[in-house]
Amino acid sequence: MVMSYRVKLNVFEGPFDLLVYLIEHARMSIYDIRISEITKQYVEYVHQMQEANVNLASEFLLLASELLEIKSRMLLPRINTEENIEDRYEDPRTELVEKLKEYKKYKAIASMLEERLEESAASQEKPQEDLTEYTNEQDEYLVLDSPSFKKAFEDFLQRKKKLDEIRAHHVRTGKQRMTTEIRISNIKDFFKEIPAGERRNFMELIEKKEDKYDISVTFASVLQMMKEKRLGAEQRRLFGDIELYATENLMDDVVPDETPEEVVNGEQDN
Amino acid sequence: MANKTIKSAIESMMFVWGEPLNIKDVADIFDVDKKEIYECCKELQEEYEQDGRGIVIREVNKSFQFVTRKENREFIERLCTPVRRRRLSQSALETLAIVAYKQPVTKGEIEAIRGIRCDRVMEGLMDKNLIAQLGRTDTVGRPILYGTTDEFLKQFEFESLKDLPPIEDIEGVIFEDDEPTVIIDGVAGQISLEELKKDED
Amino acid sequence: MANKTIKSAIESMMFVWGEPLNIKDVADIFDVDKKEIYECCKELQEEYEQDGRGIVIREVNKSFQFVTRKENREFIERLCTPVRRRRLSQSALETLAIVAYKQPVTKGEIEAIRGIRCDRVMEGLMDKNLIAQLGRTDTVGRPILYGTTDEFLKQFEFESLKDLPPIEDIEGVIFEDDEPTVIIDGVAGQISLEELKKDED
Repeated sequence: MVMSYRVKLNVFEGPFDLLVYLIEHARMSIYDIRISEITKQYVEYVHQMQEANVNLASEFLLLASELLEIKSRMLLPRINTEENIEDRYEDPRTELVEKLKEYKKYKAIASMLEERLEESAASQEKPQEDLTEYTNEQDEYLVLDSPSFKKAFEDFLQRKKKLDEIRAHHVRTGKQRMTTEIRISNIKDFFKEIPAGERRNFMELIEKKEDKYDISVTFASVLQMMKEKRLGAEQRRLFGDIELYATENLMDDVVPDETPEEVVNGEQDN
Repeated sequence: MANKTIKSAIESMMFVWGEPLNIKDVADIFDVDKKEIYECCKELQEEYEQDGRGIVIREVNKSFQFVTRKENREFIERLCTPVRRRRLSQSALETLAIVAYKQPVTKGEIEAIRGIRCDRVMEGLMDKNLIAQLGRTDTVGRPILYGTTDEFLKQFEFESLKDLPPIEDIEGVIFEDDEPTVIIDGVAGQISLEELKKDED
Repeated sequence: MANKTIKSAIESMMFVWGEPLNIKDVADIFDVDKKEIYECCKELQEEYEQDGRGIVIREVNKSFQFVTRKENREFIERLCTPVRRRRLSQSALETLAIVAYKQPVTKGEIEAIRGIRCDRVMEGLMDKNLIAQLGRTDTVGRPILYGTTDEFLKQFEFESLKDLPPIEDIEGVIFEDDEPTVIIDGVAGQISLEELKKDED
């Protein structure tokens, strides 16, 4: 007994499924459901399933209460007055009928799909071949286009403009330090190009001889590099020329560089 | 490049690929218009069909795939037991039917039609890659919209969504017998619970 | 059973089987002499060969198997080898843009504009052949001058450097602000060595 209900519940996919089954089984028209009869059957069925301790979805109970409500509305006397003529009277079943019609429609589509699935099983696919045999060294190509180029640059210009505005008002020291960093890099490049150990006059490092700022920044940069033991210097007499030479530590960067990750963002899409 | 060369290459590629082969990918390889590839595929399809070959070409949403001829099913089964797809449950089929015909559709809309919650069923269909999330509606709560996938088209042998049979055809069949006039009121089912229970056995 | 039916069935079976299909097994299924099956397979083999099909039939010790046509290997490889697409990072694009608009330009000038070291970015751009060394300036230290390459024009689909998109405000940022002395305008010359040394600590 209990078993039979268990089996049955699995078959009913929801309250509408059960209701449609009961209506069809009773050979009623969906357009003219004998509501009290069908409600009785539905409620009894749900009740017995509950007694059988079947874990019943709450939606089944919800529909039971809806059916009872429709039933009670059907029992209300219809008063045939001038104002309450037949075509103004709304059948309490109307909404339910619409829902059941819609549900039956998709149930029919479901069985059409089921047939198609059965039918399509007649043709067999074959599994994919082992593709590793055909996989070569990956081609790499850059995804480049003019709009993104322009956009990236415009974004940068915007940022730079804002930054410059801020800088124009304050943070002088930061600016100077940055310039020193760049100059250190230049000096490094300069010495990289000449034979190791060869000495050069300090003034050779100055790009604009008349610019005191340039001279002082270069001098500060040299001092910094000496402190880091990347350059050696010799001054043979007071106010004489300063001779500079690179040490083996020339390339040791204290300054943070941009990380390689920033340079290329590899991205894979097939 | 000669049409014949391309067609031969497409055959090789379809064979190796197994899954439906996208004409766009093929067009990229030959650097030709994908319309041209589509035509090659259609020609091939016709050739295999005409010759009654044991392999035929199936179209799935502008992708093409070799499959065996249906009529040879029996012979294949005598050779080996083909891998069977697991059948879909009734609730999965109902839910899939609603998604297919009403897409893009929200879970709420599906549940309203079926009269029951569909979370598990929907998850199952997504696991099987038969339905997928399409995005969200602009309405309040921005519920997720669902639609069917190319895998759905493939498994049910629809070339595209346009191939779904018109809903009126299906409706006509169900509701023909349901006209109120046909019913002799009062005579129909006086079914008892006992009878229902008997049916179960 | 008609020769054509058997051949079609063999095609289906070979397709599903994958491995070489033994003619003995096929003969058992149709309950015919295996010599007949062998002949069917040879006929099929001939047909696929004649038509230049992308799949051909290989005989392996009285067994038969579908394989792809050798000549199509290159196309299959292209299908199966995914292309790695790389995008330029924001810093690479910025640097490239500065080189493009300000060329010939030294690394120092670029660094002054970007306010950050560019060694690695420049190396990356040179590896990709988007920028190249043009020569050296005549100024002290003789820093290297950089410019864009023909590859740069090709990749961005510019016919010539005159095609570079006009960019608003470019003047202000790139062509006026690029001298370090200008950046701290007016203050520069007055700075004392003591102050500088303090800053370094």
